[in-house]
Order: sequence, then structure tokens, then C-alpha cells
Amino acid sequence: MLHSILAQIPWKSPSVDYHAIAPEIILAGGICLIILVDLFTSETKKWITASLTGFVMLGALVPVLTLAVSDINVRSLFDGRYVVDEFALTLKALFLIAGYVVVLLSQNHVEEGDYYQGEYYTLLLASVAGMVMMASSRDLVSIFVSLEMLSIPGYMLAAWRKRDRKSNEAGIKYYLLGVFASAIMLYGMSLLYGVTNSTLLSDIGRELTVKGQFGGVQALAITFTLVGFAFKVSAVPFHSWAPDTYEGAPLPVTAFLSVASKAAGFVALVTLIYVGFPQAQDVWQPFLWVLAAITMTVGNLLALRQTNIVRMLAYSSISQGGFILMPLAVAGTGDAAGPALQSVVVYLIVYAAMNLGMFAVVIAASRTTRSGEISSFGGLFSYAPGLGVLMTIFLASLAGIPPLGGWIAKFTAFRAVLEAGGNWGYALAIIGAVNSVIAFGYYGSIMREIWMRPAPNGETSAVKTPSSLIAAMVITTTATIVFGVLPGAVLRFGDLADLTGAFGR
Amino acid sequence: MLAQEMTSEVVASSGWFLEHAWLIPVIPAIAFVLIIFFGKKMPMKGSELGVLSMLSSLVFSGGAAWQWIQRVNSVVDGAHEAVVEGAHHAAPYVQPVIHEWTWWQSGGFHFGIGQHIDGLALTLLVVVAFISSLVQIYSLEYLRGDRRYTHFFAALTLFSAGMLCMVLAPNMVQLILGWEIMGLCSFMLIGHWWEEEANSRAALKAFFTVRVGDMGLLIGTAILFFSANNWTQKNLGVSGFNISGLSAWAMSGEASHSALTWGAVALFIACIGKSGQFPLHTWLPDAMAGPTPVSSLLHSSTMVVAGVFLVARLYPIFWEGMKIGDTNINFIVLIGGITIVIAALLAFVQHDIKKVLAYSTVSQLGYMMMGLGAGAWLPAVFHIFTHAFFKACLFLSAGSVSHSGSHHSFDMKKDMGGLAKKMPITATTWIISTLALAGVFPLAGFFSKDEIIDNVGHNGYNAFMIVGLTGAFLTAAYMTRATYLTFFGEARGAAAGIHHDEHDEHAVVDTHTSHDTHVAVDPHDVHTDHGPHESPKLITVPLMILAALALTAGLSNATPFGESWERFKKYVEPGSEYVMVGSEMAPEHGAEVVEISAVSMSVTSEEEVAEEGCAVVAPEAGMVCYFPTISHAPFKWSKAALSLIIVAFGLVSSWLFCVQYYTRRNKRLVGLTERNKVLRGGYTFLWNKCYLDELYEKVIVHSIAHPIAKAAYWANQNILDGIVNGAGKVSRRVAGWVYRNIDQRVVDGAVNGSGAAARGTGGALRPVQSGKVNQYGALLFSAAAIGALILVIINT
Amino acid sequence: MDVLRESNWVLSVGTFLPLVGVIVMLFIPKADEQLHKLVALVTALATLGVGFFTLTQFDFDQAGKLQFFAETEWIKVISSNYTIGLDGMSLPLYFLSMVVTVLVMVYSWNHIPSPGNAKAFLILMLILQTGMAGTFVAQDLILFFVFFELVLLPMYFMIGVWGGEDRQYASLKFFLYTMFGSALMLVGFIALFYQARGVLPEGVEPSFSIPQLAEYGGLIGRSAQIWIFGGMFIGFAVKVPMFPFHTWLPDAHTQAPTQGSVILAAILLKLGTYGFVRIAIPILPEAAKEWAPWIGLLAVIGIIYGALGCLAQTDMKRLIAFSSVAHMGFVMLGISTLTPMGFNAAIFGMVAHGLITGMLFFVAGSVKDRYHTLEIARLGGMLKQMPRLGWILGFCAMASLGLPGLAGFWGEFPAILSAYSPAAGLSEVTFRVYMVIAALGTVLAAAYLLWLFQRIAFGEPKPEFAGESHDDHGHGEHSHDDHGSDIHDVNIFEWIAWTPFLLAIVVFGVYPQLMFKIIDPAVQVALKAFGG
Amino acid sequence: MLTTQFLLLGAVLFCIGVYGVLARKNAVMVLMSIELILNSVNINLLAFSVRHGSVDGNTFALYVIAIAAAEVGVGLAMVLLIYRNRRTIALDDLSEMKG
Repeated sequence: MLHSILAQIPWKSPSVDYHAIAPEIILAGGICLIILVDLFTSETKKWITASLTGFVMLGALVPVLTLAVSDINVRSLFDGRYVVDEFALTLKALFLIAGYVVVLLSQNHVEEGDYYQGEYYTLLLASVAGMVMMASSRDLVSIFVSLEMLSIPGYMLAAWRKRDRKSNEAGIKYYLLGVFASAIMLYGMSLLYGVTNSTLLSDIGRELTVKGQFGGVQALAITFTLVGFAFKVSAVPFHSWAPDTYEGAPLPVTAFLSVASKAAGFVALVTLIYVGFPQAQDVWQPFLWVLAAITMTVGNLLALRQTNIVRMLAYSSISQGGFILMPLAVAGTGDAAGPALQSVVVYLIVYAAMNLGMFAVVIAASRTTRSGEISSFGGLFSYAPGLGVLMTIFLASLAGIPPLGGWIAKFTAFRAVLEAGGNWGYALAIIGAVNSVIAFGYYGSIMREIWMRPAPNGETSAVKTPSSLIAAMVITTTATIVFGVLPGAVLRFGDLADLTGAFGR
Repeated sequence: MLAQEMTSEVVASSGWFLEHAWLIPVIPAIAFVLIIFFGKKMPMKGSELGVLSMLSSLVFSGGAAWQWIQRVNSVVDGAHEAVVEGAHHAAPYVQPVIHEWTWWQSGGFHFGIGQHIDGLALTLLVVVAFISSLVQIYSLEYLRGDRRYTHFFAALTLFSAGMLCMVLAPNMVQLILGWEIMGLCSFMLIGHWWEEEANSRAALKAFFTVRVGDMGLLIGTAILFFSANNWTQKNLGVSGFNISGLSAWAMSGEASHSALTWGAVALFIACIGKSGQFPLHTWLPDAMAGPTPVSSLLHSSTMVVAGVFLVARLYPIFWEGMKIGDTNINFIVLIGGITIVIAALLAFVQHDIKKVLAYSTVSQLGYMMMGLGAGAWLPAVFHIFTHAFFKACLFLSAGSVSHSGSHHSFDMKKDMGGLAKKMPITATTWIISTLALAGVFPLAGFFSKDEIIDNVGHNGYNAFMIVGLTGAFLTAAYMTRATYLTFFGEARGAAAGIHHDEHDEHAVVDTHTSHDTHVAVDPHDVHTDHGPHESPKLITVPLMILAALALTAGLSNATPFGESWERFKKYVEPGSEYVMVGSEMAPEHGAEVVEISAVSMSVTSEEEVAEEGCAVVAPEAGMVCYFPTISHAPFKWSKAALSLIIVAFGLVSSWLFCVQYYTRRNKRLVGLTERNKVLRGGYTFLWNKCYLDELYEKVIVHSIAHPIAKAAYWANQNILDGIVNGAGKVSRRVAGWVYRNIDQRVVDGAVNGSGAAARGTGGALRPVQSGKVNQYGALLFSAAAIGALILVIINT
Repeated sequence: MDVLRESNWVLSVGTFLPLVGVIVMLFIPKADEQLHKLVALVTALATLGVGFFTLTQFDFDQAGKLQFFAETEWIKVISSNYTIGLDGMSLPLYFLSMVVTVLVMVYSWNHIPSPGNAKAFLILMLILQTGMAGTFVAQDLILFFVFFELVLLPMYFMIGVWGGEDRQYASLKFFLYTMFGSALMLVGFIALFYQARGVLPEGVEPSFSIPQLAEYGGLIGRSAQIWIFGGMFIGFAVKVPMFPFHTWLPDAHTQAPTQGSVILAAILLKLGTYGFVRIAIPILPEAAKEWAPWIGLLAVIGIIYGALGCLAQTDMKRLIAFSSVAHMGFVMLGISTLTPMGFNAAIFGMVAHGLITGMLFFVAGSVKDRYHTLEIARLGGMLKQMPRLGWILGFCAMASLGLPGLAGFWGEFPAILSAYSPAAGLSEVTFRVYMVIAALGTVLAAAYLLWLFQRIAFGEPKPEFAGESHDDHGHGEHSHDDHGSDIHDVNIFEWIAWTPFLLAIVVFGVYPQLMFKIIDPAVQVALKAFGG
Repeated sequence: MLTTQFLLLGAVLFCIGVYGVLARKNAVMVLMSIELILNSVNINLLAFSVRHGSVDGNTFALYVIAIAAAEVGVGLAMVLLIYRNRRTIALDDLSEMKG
């Protein structure tokens, strides 16, 4: 009887490759574990949750590595809706390491701020889990789900300092705009589904007819869909939340948002463009071209005027986002697709390293300066030479000065654009070049404070940096310098990260 | 054209001194380095090094000269045997002793440094080495106790090195090297007492003015190099810098004429600057701010003739470029002529004895230039030779006067007069040289200057012959005036032992000992008490030597006494015949074989020889020649007599005038005239004197001295000098304007402006970031909507 | 031993040895200044030793070829390799950079500018050395770019931290200017790579290698060449600096500490001109011909303009800085003729200017130490108080105004000469006009330098300093005064640091063939494309 | 076929929602407007899935509803927080950080 019923229902459970989704599973388990631990530990022992989170992140890294070395390099689950290929693995690794560094940054900050540690780390893990999923989502639904999964904890983290008005403001702004953006994106997605009768990206890519001959609906759908992620990567003019949120949120969270969730946005953007709309470059190329140009320019110009270092970093990360968008803007022309994808991945990796490092130094320094004002960093080199030099290194790297990581990232971006060639390509390259100069205007002004100005209020007591922060700095600094001196190291990841798997079933 | 031609092999002898003439500048160069580093620690503060090095270079050049004479003899005799008896032919070409070593290379070409020894070079070598030695000996005493004694000798030595290096340069670059080194030393020596603003300014002015001319040198060299290089590389295998190469190129009909002309003009501008020709002469009188030995060495006898030397050295270039061959007025002769007269007039109104000499130098240089410009090559070079001796002697005498006679003053009107009795030796030497300068037979000046005038006329530049004669008259006149004021008449000022206040500043102007505290013995304190006296031996001996030469030097090329006396013509003037290229650039080791191709033709008079030879007929393939055929005026006593009379008139009239004007012009004379106005009879003798007085007053003073010369002097000081100084001021003012307005405002402003603009835009954008959620949302959605709209439109 | 291929480790060692010193110094406590100075000096000397070894091993008969050539994989994915080599054009500058560093170290022994901190100062200097040496040996565009940029930050801090009153503005200006140039330059490089990839014959692996690009670059389309050249032009011209881009130079020079100015003048400015002769012109001959007249124009403008700027200055150091603009104008004029003679002149000029102007900045620094001012109006009579220093100043002024027999002449004279007949295809008239203007520039050079010398060295000391001279001329260098005034003649460290400069100026001036022999073959190779 | 009408309804709802987001100053009202947009999305999805006769649309809609619920939960919590700290939920007061 039962047998017959089962026979009638055309349902057979999909074969799940558990090795492929092991990282997600570990993260999920970690979330539950930490909630439990948090329940059963006294206030004094809360630090356990922090270290546990770290271990979970690293633990999730293990299967990523095993997957990377295993000889099957494309694992496609749920008939192509969830693909684990080298691109996905590279970015999963990036997200996990970034998350780990963020944990390191958070540790003392959260402890001393007597926030709710258990919940904090739970949400952090949840958000990272969302990103990890995002890396292999190849379906509108899964993309949407993972997007929300990484965003919603972000909203809460941004507002984490409950009693701080600024923090609330940051949270609510982030939240409202984020939801609004994803709503617009959903509308676009619904239209996409409508015109292609599928939510699977590769199908959509096939359905959207060959370039040129499709109607306005497709254009509208594509644009709206992209808007959601343009918001995530805080591309001008969808950036307006970023400065306020970054300023208001706790510093580690800001670091997390400016690196990890931005990276996740780019991952989604890349998968959509490459897998979803390969034919429709007439729509998204101009769109992204304009976004890239104004993003880097406006970001730089506004950054010139900031006096608060976090806010300046916010704008700087906006303009960096413009640089990451730059290759995507020409990804459809000629044989630029490969280099463009490569440069995006490379840029994301390097950017993660240097920006996290920058925040690490800022956190460490602000432990003594107790202020976000740039002027409060005056004479840092004189009383904390170590921090001064590190900050200089990261600033230089952000400004793209060889032989630090930043330059190879910028280089690959320019390379991709020029590979595409054409007037649009060259024009964008010139704009980028000019912007990279303007950028030094504000990076240099921080350096000037550190090296050439006296310390305000004669504060010259040596800074005591907690070990976790030191660890974070060591990781990021090594990465920044190694990537710069031996770019081969990072470029190899960029090379691995092709999206071949996306199309394979 | 060649009737019959027979060639024979002639052995041109050479010798150690000739082959190693390049040592001559090297010795003083080394001495310079030694003085700089060890001078202060040496017993005589390094001066001995200088003197020794100069003496040894003198020996070397003497030896070289002697061996050159042998060489010429060997060739000429050989050539004479070679040709048919009694046949005249273009003077045989005696190959100079040339060595070149690679100095620098570019584009695969190698450019050399080395030596180019021929008669001209040797003449200058001997003169320079000789005068330098004497001047250095003289300076031992003259500058004793000076606070920069060592520096002084170092600079003198370096100067000699530079000059010698320039004189034996085989190519333009080495010539420029020596040329500029001289300029540097002239700067250092004029500014020797740089504590005085005036001196350092004079030094700057000298260097700067000459440097303006040097632009011409650079440009001319460039022009000639690039136009000649291919030809010389092809035919002679030497670079376009090479002097003999350039000469040959100029004489070969193939040179582009515009290149020649422009190159010649450019080079001559350099000569104008260096040799103080009109209108760039104004630096020379100022240069008298330097110590007297410097004036006598650099600014009269040697350095300033560098320009003349350059023209003489590259004569073919100028000959062809300026068309000296035909008798139209050309640039060189014109400048030379103007310089003669202007400078001579200016010499009349000077009070400073050195300034008189300076202007006279300028006008003598004018003679040389005029001679070269009119094709009188040999007399011009000969005038360099003779002029060096008597002009150096004059300056040194002047120095001696100020040293021991007038207490360091050079003012003839204030501090001199009647010194003949006090300083007999100095007076004698001065007078001898004055006569030589005036060109009195048989002193040195006569044989050279008169020859110039004579040949200028002979070559058809009659107008300039007159100029030359006028110059001779004026020279005689102003030199007499100077002589009279200095040595005759009644003693004035310091010469009379009176101490008036100017002494100290004069003392400052000349040797600095009165300020110097480090000197153990100050010889001048000794004699300031008991007035003028004869100078010590170290000063008088060089004077006497030079005076002796001023007497006799002319005999070395005494045209009046016939062919056999014209040694300069034989040994210095390059032959103007065609030479096979083949044996040309073979490196010479000792004696070598030279192809002599003698053109034999049956002609008798020299004029007709001029018809043949280089620059008249184009050379045939494989033959080059290095010097144009220039004709020489046959000496005629009639012409000589004329000029002698003019000179004598100048001397006498000027003398009488001076007597009347400077000495008798007090009560006695005035009273005399009153008396003869009162008594209207008799005393015609005195009347005549009165008439003479008035005559002189009118003719000379009012017509020459006052209006013309004063005007000329005024023009000189205010216009020319004003231009030279004004150039500096103007450029500085322009500079200031450009810097303030263009650089700081425009160029820099643009840069800073762009920065400000960036910040401004940033500020302008900030209001967008209003902090209001709704506005953020509006921005977000409108951007999305507009973007979508546009894309929809462009895609449908 | 065939140096063309073997012993190719030499250059790498010579380039990166300073970094070893840096690492050592990082572990020495800041307080121990003497030890820092010692380590830094030893490192610099060791590097110089390697330089000497290079010199001995260099095969002067094949100066035209790249020697010690090494090529190893660096950034495979963008087909850029670690390619280094040395030929006659780079050898003099490569060696000069090492010498200058050593001498600057010596000078720093008792001249660490305020605010002290020898450790940081010397470390920066060593990093600079690596960057400079690397730029001259790099034979791969990307590698070149990396080293080219590597010198920026240390110089930025050297000016900004140890500089004068207005240091922050000057340093930022310096940085932004150069950054702007090099950003466009990088774009040019990459564009060049892709353009070249299109024209490479079959089987040739596209790469950033300079020799390869120099071989095939000529095939690139004309307009593309012109655009790419434009990008590089801005990059290099800013560094030179050429006329409209020069305004960072006076500020940077004036504000920088003595050592900074010396390195800036002696080496950093040469990076730009070197870029022209090594990269821009050999690789893009067509474009070079298009651009040459304009480069020449800017060059002569720079000559006159720099001279006028000098005449307008009241500050000694600023005057010298402007004189650099003028002198680099001569160098660029030589380059713009595209003839071997011009290139030879240019490279000789680079070295000569490095020695002479570097020396002038040393003197300026010492004057500042003594008088605590560089106001020309306040100085005077230096020859009376410090005869040696005064005469050295005079010597450098003479060398700088191009006196034959001193090094400066050989950069100036052939450059002017070469302008008379530029490479085939360039308008002779234009360049002859340039020649005349340049010749005029030599006169102005004489004017401002002698004027400077007269006002500073001649005359009587100004009353405000007159009292302070306490040594009669003669034994100045022994008078280290621990009491009272600072006016003392050249001291022993200065002698050690300066003598090599002075000697070099004389030696190269008297026997230029020493350098021309090395440069000339390399230049002819570089100018193959012009039939030079 | 009714699809077009449904789509129109969705579009209208979308516009109303957007208007609400931009015009309303009250945080809760803005939340509501966003919910409107999400519902317009749902209507679209369902309409399309009916048209295509595939279940993908329905599943997507389910996901949207679920996540929207979560979002609203977070949102309201945040609004509450704000109200506690400032006694107001007017968005215009939330502009401490700007520029």
C-alpha cells in the first residue's frame, strides 16, 4: 500500500555529494554548537565562544582544501543549482579566512565592550555561511537565499552596540536600504523567471536570446537584478548606506562588511554576469561601465574631504569597489572575459588582505587614541613605530604602490580593461589611472599624520596590542607583501577560478 | 695649367721636441695641480713651481721651434732642387707635425686630442711661454706678501697651460677646451682681489661678455663639423673638427658656401668677444681691475690675441667664407678698422695709465684683425709676435711705476709726472716700447704694423690703409701724452711724495699688502716714507729683456732688407701648394717621406704667382691644399717714409702740445700772452708760440680730444657698456617676472588648482550624502529606474 | 668567462644586497645610532664592492650587448619575467647610484637631519638604493615599473619627515606628480604589450621583455605607437622633469634634506631620461619621430626657462634646483635629436649632472649647516671665512656651466652639436633653431652660476656672520668647533664624501672617452631603428 | 489569459510600495511598503508559474514569503531598539551621520 503510494509520487531524493557541501554543514553545526555553548557558559567564560568560532571557520576550511586537492574539480549538485568548482572553492576559502581574521579582530573589542558574545559570533558564523553558500549558488533561488542569509545577520551586527545611537542608526539605514534593494532585485528576478521559465542561471543564460534581439522586459529584469548586488558592493549611486553604516557599526563589523559582504556581492555579480547573462552584455556592460567610472571617482572625491578615518576608509572601499567593477564593465568584449574574471578574484583576495589589515591597525591604534579622527593618529610613528610602519604598508598597498599587493590587483584590472581594448576600454583605463592618483591624496594625508605630524596632546605612551590583533596583522601583512612581491602566488588562484563548472551538469 | 710637373721625394726632418710638443702644455698643467695641493707648504709658496714649469715649457718650445726650422729648410731646399732652375713656384707646403689620440667617440667616430705643430703654432708657443716666464718672475716681487700669493701663481700657470693647449690644438674641440680655460683664469685673475665688489663685477663682466661670443664658437664649430665631416672623413680620414681637415675642405671647391659663410661669421663673433673687438671690447678696460702682471700677460700680450689666432689658424675658412680674396669690404676688416680708430680715440681721455694701455691694446688688436681681414696674414701674425713684447713691457713698466713710483696709484694726472729722473730704467724701457708701439724705424712695431698697413693697401683695401695710417698717428699721439704725463713735466701727488687720501683706496685697488696682516715684512711700508724710487731687480730685469726685444724683434722679419731677412715668411707662413692626399694622414715617426709636387712655370714677378696656386684654380683629384695663396706687398721706402712721417708728426705734435698744455699752462704762459697783448710789437717768437698754443688748443684739444673722443667715450660708457650691463639687468628682471607670474601662478597654479578642484568637487558632492534614509532610497531607486529606462530604450 | 650569460647572479646581488642590511637594521634597537650608521655604511660599501666586481667582469668590447643577462619566471600568468641585464647605457648609472649611496652614507655620519632617528633614515636610503639599482638593470617593463615606483615612498618620507618648513606640501606634490605620470605610464606599458602581441611573428612568446619589444615594437601601427608613447612620455617627462611638469622639482629639492636632494638630483631624475633612451624611443621609433620635435621644443624651453628661474631666485638651494631643470633640458635636447651623438651626450650629461648638481647640493647643505640660512642676500665673503668650501663651490659652478675640461661640458657641447643635424626625417631648421637657443642657454647658465658665486663667495662677510670666523684660511678642516660658532671649513667627513665627486668631475672632463667608450656601442644598438 | 492582469497588479503594487518607501517618514510604514513590493514579486512569480505551468515559481514565492517574515522580524526589532533609545521612529531624525 505504502509502496504503491510511494510509487505514484514521482519523487526520488536527489543524490547529495556530502563532501561537496561539507563546509556548509560544518558551519551550520558550528552555529548550533556555539548557541549551546553560549547557553551553558558563565559570563567570565564567554571567550570560549570566540575561540570556538575561530576553530569552526578553520574547520570548515579543511573540507575546502580536501575538495581542492580531490581530482574531481567540478561537483554539481541539485542538477546544477549548487556547483562546487575551483572558483567557488577559492572564494569559500577567502570568506572563511576573512571570517577568521574578523574573529581575531573582534575578540578583545567585543570582550571589552561587554556585548552579547555568543550571539555575536553566531551571527558572524551565519553570515559567513551565507557567503560560502553564495560562492556556489547557480540558481536565482539559492542566490536569493544565500544573499539574505549573509545580509540579515549583517543588519543585526551593524546595530550591535544597542545603546549607541549611532550604531542603531547604522543598523536601520543598512537594513531599510538593504531590504529595499533586495526587493527591487526580487522584482527583477521574478521578471527573469517570467521571460525564461527557469530559475537556473545556465538555463536563463541559454534562454535569453542571442545578443541584440531581446525586448525591454529582459533589459528591465537584468538591470533590477543587478541593482541588488550593486547595492551590496556599494557601487555609486547605490552606496549611500555604506559610509553611515561603516561609521556607526563596531569596527570589526565594519571590517567584515567592507570586505566579506562586499566580496559576496561581487561573487553573485560575477556568477550572474558570466553564467546568467553571457549574451546580454549590451545591457550590463554600459551599466557596469558607468557604475565603475562614477564609483571610483565619487568615492575618491568624497574621501578627500573626510576627517574621520573610518568614514574615509568607507569611501576608499567604495572607490576600490569601482576598481573591481572596472574589468567587469568590459568582460563581454573580445577575449577579455578570462582576464576580467581573474582580475576580479585577484582583486578581491588582495583587497581582503590589505583592508582587513588596515582595520586591524586602526583598531589597535584607536585603543589608545580613543578617537576615529585622522588627526588623532598624529605622530603615531614616533611612539608606536610598528603600527606606524604597518599602517603605512597597508595604505601604500591600497594606493597601489609596488611592491605591495595592491599594485598587482590594480595591474590585473588595468590589464583586463586594456585587453578588451577599444575606446571604452582605454577611456576606463585612463579614468582608473587618474583615480589611482587622486586616491593617494587621502592615503597620503594619513601617512602624513603618522610620520610628519606631532602627536596631539603629547600622547606618546607605547601602545599595547593584544595577541589576537597581532596575529591578524601578521596574517594580513604577510599576505599583502607576498602577493606584491610574488604575484604568481595570488594570480594562480585567479587562474583556477574559471567558471567552467557553472555550465557543466 | 701644369706646364710640366716633376715630383721628387724629399725627407722632411723631424725631431724629439717636435714630436713631443704636446708636453708643452702638460708641464704647466701638472705644475698647476702641484701648486694647488702643495703650494702653501712650499718655501716660496708654490711660485717656484710656476716659474720652473714656464721656463721648461719655454725650453721645449724653443727646441721645437729650432727643429721646425730644420724641417722647413730640408723641405724647401729639396723642393728647390726638385724644380727647374730659376723657376718660381708656390711656396712649398711643409707638413705640420700632427699627432692625435682618441679623446672621445660618438656614433663610431673617434675624436682626438693631440698636437698640430706648424710655424704659427710655434710662434705663439714661444711668445706665450716666454712672456709667461717673465711675468711670473716679475710677479715674484710685485705680489710679494699678497694674501692669495699661491692662488695667483696657480691661476697664472693654469692660464699658460690653457693657452698653450689651445695654440697646439689639432681640432676645434681641444681649441675650445683651451679657449674656455683661459676664460676661467681670466675670471679668477681679474677677480683676484674679490673683496672689492668692483673687481668681482669686472671679473664677471669679462667672463660673461666673452661667453656671449663663445656661443658663436660653439655654433660655428657645429656648423663646420657637420658640413665638413663627410668630406674630411672621405678624403683625409679625419673628423670634421680637425683643423687641417677643415682648411683643406674650405680650399677644395666642394665646400658649401653658405656653410662656410655662416661658420666663419659665427666663429668671428667668438673672436670679437675674446679679442675685445668693437663692440664687445668694453670688458677689456674693466679687466684692468686685475693685478698688473695679469693685465700684461692675459689682457695685452697673449690671451686677447686668441681671437686673432683663431682667425689665423682657420684662415682658409675665413678666406673663403668672407671672400677676403676679392677686395670688397668684409666683416673682419670692417670690425678691425672701426676698432682701431674708436679705441685709439678713447685712449686720449683716460687718466688711468693702465686704461690707456688697455685701449691701445684694443686698437692694436684691431690692426691685426684688419690685417687678417685684408689678406695680410703674415704681417698680422708678425704683429702678434712683436706686439706681445712691447705691450707686455709697457704694462710691466706701468706696474713698476705704480709699485715703486706712485704708491699703487695708476692715475697719471694725480700721482705721476717727472718720474723719469726717479726711475730711469723703467722710464727707458717704457719709452723704447712706446716708440716700438708707435712704429718708429727700426723698432719692432715698424716692421709689423707698417707691413700691415702696406699690405692692406696692396690688397686693394685702400680705405683701410688710410684708417691704418690715422690709427698710427693717433697711437703715436696718445702714447706720447701718456709718456709725458707719467715721466715728464713736474711731479704730482704720490710721485712728489705727497700723501693724499686716495692712497688707501688706490692701495686697495692694487696689491693688497696694506690690508694683509699675515705678512711678516711689508715692503711698501718701507718706501712710502721716502717717495718714488727705482724698482728692485726682479722687476727691472724682465723690463730690460722685454725692452731689448722691443728694439730687435722686428728684425726677425725685416722686409726692407730683402728676401733673406723674411724669416717669418719662410718659416711661419704655410705653403700654398697642392699636396697629394696619400701621404697625408700617415702617422709620422721621426722623419718621413712627403710627396712634393712642384708646379713649375716660367714666371718672374710675384704678382703673377698669385695667379696660380690654391684658391685660384680648383684642385684636381687627390690633391688638397691647406692655405690660400696670398700675395705680399713688395717693400717700398716711399710708402714706409710716408707712414714714418705721419708717426713722427704724431709724436712731435703731441709732445709739443703736452708741454704747452700740461706744463706751461700756468701763470708763466698766461702772463706771457697778456704781455704780448699789451705790447703789440716784436716777440714774434713768443707770438708764434702763442699762435702755436692756440693752434694746439683748437686743433687738438677742441677738435679731437673734446668733441670726438669725449663723445666716443660717452657713447662707449653709456650706450655699449649700457647694453652689456643692461642685458644682465633686463634678463634678471625678465627672469623675475617669468618666475613670479608664469611659474608660480600659471604652471604651478594649474597643478595646485587641479588639486583644489578635486577637493572642491568632493565638497560639492557631500550634501548628496544627507543622512536621510528616504533620500538614499530615492537616489537608489531613481538610479535603478533611470538606468533601466535607458537600457530598455537602447535595447529595443 | 662569457659574461653575456654567465655569472648572472651579480646584478641580483648588487640590487638586493641593501635589503639584507635593512633586515639586519630592523632588529637593532633604535637608540643605537652608531651601530645603525655602521651597518648601513657597511652594507652600502658591500654593495659598492659588488658594483666594482661587476665593473671588473664587464666585457667592455661588447658594451653594446646586455651582459650578466638573467631571465627567470616571475609572474607567469601575465607573461612578465624577472629579466635583468646590463649594457653600456645602464652601467654608468647603475654604478653611479651605488657610489652616490655610499658617499651619502658617509656624509650622514654626522649630518643626520632633524628630527634624528638615524634608523629610519638610513633604512629608507638603503631601500632607495635597491629601487634605483633595480630600475637600471630591469629588462622587463613590469619589473622596471616596480622598481621605478619603489623609489617613491622612501623619497616621499625622506622629504616629508626630514625636510624643511614646507616639507609636507613638497613631499605630497612630489608624490602625486610622479604617481600621476607612472599611472599613465603603466597604462602605456600594458597597451604596448597587447599591441605588440598583435604583430609578433609566429612562435614568439609575447612578453614584457624590453629587448624583445625593442625588436618588434617598430611593427606596431603608427597611431597606436603615438598614443602609447604619449602615455610613457608623461610618465618619464614628469620624472625628468620637463618644462610643464617641473614644478614639483624646486619644492622637493628645496625642502628635502641634503642627502635627499643629492640622491634626487644624482639618480632619481635620471630614471626619467633613462626611461626615454631605454624604453620609449627604441621600442616606438615611429612615434619617437613624431614626438621628437615637441620633446626638443620642451627641452629648449626648459633650458631658457630654468635659467630664468635661477636668475629670479633668492634661495641658494632653490636656484640649484632650477638649474637642474635647465641641465636636464640639455639632456632631453640630446635625446630628442635621436642621433647617436645626441644620445651619448644625453647619457654623459646624466652622469655629469648627477655628479655636479649632487655636489652643489652637498655644498648647499654644508652652507646651511654653517650659516643656518640659504638666503643669498645674507651670505657673502664665504671665501674669506671658508676658503676651501668657497673654492669647491666655485669649482662646481664652473663645472656646472659647462667648462671644457670638466664633466659638464661633455653633456652640453655634443648635445648642442647634435641638434645641428638631427636624425633623418626630423626638420633640420627646427632643430637648428633649438641649437641656437640652447647655446644661448649656456650663456645664461654662466650668468646665474657666476652671479651666485659672486654673491656668496666674493666680497666681505656680512656683519651678522663676520664675527664668527675663527680660523684663518689654511687649516680649516681641523677646526671642529665645540664652542660657539658653526662657521668652520670643510670637515673630514665632507672631505671623504666629496673627494670622489670632485675627482670624477675632473677625470671624466679630461678624458671623457672613459665613458663614451662604454656608452657609444650601446647607444648605436638602441638606435638601430633610426639607422643610427 | 489572465496573466497580464496579474502582472499589472504586481506592477501597481510595486509602484505603490516604492512610493511608500520614498514618501513615508515613519519606519514602520516604510517596512510595510517594502512588504508590498515583496508581495508584488510574489504575485509576479505565481502568475508566471501558472503561465509556464512549472512549480519553480511557487517554490520561489514560498522562499520569498519565509524570508520576508524573517526580515520583518529583524526590522521590527530594530525599530523597537531605536524607539527605546530615542523615543521616536521618524526616519528624518536618524541623520546624525552624513557627508
